[in-house]
Amino acid sequence: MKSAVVVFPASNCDRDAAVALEQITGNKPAMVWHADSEIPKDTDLIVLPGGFSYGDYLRCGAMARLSRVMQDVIKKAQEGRLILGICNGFQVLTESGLLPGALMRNAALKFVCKPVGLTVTETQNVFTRRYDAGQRVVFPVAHGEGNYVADAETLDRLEGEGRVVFRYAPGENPNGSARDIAGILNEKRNVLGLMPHPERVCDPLLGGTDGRAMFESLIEAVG
Amino acid sequence: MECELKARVFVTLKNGVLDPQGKAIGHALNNLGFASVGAVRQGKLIEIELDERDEAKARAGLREMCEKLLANTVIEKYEIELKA
Amino acid sequence: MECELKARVFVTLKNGVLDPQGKAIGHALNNLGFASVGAVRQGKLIEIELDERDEAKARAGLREMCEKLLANTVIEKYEIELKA
Amino acid sequence: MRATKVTPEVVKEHGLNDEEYSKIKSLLGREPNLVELGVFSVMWSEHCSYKSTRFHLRKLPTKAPWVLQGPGENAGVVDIGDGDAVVFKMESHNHPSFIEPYQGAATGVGGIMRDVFTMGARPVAMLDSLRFGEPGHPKSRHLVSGVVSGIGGYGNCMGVPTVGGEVNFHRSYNGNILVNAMCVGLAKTGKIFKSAAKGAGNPVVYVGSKTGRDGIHGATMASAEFNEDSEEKRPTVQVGDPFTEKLLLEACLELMATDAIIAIQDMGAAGLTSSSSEMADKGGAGIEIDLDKVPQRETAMTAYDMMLSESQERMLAVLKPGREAEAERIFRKWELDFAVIGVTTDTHRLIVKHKGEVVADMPVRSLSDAAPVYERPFARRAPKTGTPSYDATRPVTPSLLKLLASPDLCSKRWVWEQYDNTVMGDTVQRPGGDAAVVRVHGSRKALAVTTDVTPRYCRADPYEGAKQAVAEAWRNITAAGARPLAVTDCLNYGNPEKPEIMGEIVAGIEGLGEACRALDFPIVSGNCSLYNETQGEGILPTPTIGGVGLLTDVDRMASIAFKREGDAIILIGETKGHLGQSAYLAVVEGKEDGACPPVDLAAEKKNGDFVRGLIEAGRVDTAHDVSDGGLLVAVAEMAMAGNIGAAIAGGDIARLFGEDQGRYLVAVPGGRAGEILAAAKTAGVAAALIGTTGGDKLAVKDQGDVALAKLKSAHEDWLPGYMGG
Ligand SMILES: Nc1ncnc2c1ncn2[C@@H]1O[C@H](COP(=O)(O)OP(=O)(O)O)[C@@H](O)[C@H]1O
Ligand SMILES: [Mg+2]
Repeated sequence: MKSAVVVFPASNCDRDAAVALEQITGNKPAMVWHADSEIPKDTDLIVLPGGFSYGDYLRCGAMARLSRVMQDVIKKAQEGRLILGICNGFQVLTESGLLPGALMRNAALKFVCKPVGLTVTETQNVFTRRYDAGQRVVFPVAHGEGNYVADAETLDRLEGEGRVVFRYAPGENPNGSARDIAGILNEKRNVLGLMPHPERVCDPLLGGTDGRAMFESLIEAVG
Repeated sequence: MECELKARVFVTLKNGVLDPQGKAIGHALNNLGFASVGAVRQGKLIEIELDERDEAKARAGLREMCEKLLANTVIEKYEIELKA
Repeated sequence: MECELKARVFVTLKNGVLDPQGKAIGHALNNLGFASVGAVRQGKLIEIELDERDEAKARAGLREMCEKLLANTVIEKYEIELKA
Repeated sequence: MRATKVTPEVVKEHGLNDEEYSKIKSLLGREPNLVELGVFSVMWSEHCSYKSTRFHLRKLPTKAPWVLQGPGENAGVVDIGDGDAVVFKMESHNHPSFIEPYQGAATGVGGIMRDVFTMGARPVAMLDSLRFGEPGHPKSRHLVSGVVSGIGGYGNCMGVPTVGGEVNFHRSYNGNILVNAMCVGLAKTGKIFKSAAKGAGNPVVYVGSKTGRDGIHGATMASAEFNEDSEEKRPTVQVGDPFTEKLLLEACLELMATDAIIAIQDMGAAGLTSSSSEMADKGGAGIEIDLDKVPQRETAMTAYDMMLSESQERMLAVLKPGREAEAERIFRKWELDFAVIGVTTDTHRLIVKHKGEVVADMPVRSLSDAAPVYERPFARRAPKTGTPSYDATRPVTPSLLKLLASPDLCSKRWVWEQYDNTVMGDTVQRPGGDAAVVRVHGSRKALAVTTDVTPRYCRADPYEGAKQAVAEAWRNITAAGARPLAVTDCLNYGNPEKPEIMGEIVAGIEGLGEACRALDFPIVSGNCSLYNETQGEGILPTPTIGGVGLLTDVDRMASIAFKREGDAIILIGETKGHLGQSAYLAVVEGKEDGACPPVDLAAEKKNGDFVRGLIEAGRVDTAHDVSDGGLLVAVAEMAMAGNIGAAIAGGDIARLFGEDQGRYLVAVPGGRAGEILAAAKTAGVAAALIGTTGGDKLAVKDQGDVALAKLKSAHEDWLPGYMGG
């Protein structure tokens, strides 16, 4: 699998994502600068990493959406390439319109960093096929604005179409997200955005390996 | 100096979108003893200097800025105020 | 319903205080092709419903709220707008 | 303030006394103009010149074979093998944080990070040592909330994990909180950057943010005692922008990968003034600056404004001639300002031009070596002695719960969950244990980091208390299995012009020196923050110690959590039952009195080396030092962390809650207890089997049980409850 990690100004989980990708896929991902015009042609997976792109100014992800490389990311998403947005990357995806809804300030109005229990609610997709449906996993969250919001109709549709992939386990919702939503797919199921950090749980020394199966799913899907 | 326009853009959450920040402020004000404070909503104020004389044009431009960047219309609405 | 007042409080950075956010927004607007956009400053808008009929009293209360909570007067200034 | 004429009042407003002003005149051979006066005032301030402490600081041990850079640069540097170096420093941002907690704390983090990356290191860990007034004080909650979100706001955006720190409350900080931030970075030993601007004719470049009128006279503010109306005056505080700092970090590291830099230094307190004069001074050079070239954020800025501005996220560098374009390309790529603003000279003078005129011209030495050094009179206070009376019949378990729920000992989860503590993918031990452990990226090595001090002890006995702070840091690192390498400090005290405070400072520095020497734990960087008083009331003496240690193999690491049922719990070190100045007396009896526990440095070293040896040999994976709250609190912490209970031997209050130093608890599979006890005997270390792990409660023989769940809620609930969720 060939992957690329987009580096926005003040992305700060770009290295974390690259380390996890290399560890699991055996290939170093291409690090693509936000001002570049293109993602390398043969890229299978594009990761939009966590961080504070453009200082989170105005709204998280609002400025990053306008960066040059995003034009190509949007194009590649439409072509069916796989896009994974983690944390700030998820925010960029909603701001770009690649995923519905929006991520608002955490209900408790504080940044929150801790391991959180999640339920993998959906495994019929390239990102989570190596998990069992209903499986409980623990990924850390680290964000100030992860409160997923969408109108009821959109939420119903996401649920009805099996596009809610991760939910915070009962009682563990760290940010007030609607219907405990932690991660969602787009309609074509090639774009996943999630607030928790799978790339931070790929090494047993760092408190778990629950994130590995996501990358293994992708390898299995792409070959 | 040029004849310029100054715009104030107010970006607020749509009705129906929960505003925990506003609620927290209201709560804090009540706790501080401001009993008459009812609902509180928090939004953004963006002040923009425009090198443009034509009000109608300016307004159209600002609307476009809001749609394209300043507001996330999934959750926010906006209001534009212009003065010379 | 009671006769109520609605207040809008604008909290902005004092002149001279670094406003990287405003600058970034201005920059982004220019890049989007809005060439006439000059300086941009970002501030907060706080909308408050007041269960109070007396405008002067309301205004005094709001000033106090600004000083005590709504504005960080070390770096911010505020402006109050009232309407019935 | 900005009167053009230098009158006696203007001199006084600049915090310079008559004697100092005469000295300035004789150094210049004339009266200074206003710009020069401003420059002198910040450079000669306590904050920049260390005029009260310099004489005493010289006595600290700063050398060891592994120390590559001791005090005197932006941060200390220690060799950790394989061509890697750890670069670290701690700094205070007390006064600004009291005035504007969010920005004060945030810019404190930004400033200390710049100190570290200006040396060529990538920051890999942050720690924050915080002290607030008593919880009931009307300002405390607001300050806690602002400071914590400021630290998180900056550190999180930088993508550097905040992995450790302390939070204490005491009435002596009611009007003067302490915010000490420590940054730890990693560099290559061959790529350490320093600030000596050697050579003439080299371009001086300015990079980062534009200059505004931020925090003008911040440095003098940090050195002046607070009085009633300083809250009213509300001086301009600096406002930070972590986004720009993140870009600055990446841009600097990119430029540092080339060989274009001769010297580089961040613009911290006293901004352009201190960076330019210090670089020239260290390089034995002169420097000429043209202020018209300085990137400016505001209009009509005067030379005075620009020289004294403390705008954040700026750096000054001296490049090799001809490398300007290459450097500019890098900074432009990161969308940062870049300007060649001057040149180094061989005149040994700092010359500042503005609008075609020379607005300052002074010998560089007059700002550094020639700055005043005071051997201020000091009075040593007799240390407190004895043990206050207490109710020896009080039941033990309710006191344990009370201690765990006390503001100083309760869990600080509410704080560190607001910090991204796992970003960068190397945090091997998160906050909540003893030292935090951060892996050296891409290797098996790891750094153990901690900050410590018990100000209560320091007030009872400034000398023993300072010794204890060093010993506790050393112990926390040791408990993780790491070898303690070196120390950074932040010496927070009151007004040094008062002999009794100066006495605390002198004794404190002696205590630090003594402990660091005995433990082979040299001081490589640090910071003094004096005049921490409000209306004449000094804070508790607070010499915060930041310690860094090295684990050569992360797999041989210990943590505090009980890991198995049926483990034997062994207490290492001697227990006499020292209750003076203990958390027990303070919390349960409401008495902060008596002698603080003495530190026997030889025993400290022997016990620590023994415990570390066990961990390094893979024989122990569970260890915790015994500190605040004594034995019972330490056992409870291990039980809560591992979610496994324990049954332990009983004893009297002094035994269970005494704070004798040099002690550790280790837990090993039951069958191995004999072997550990025998090894201790051979090593001449006191050791005793005191209990066994297991179950879901903590049972103290003959004193009753407490359910783990109850311990946890006592420990976890206080701070969120206090902060309102
Ligand atoms: N302000 C803080 N920021 C991050 N971590 C903190 C903070 N305060 C306390 N902690 C963490 O909580 C744990 C307990 O702190 P403390 O009681 O001071 O430890 P010790 O007694 O071992 O020195 C440590 O892991 C410490 O790093
Ligand atoms: Mg400890």
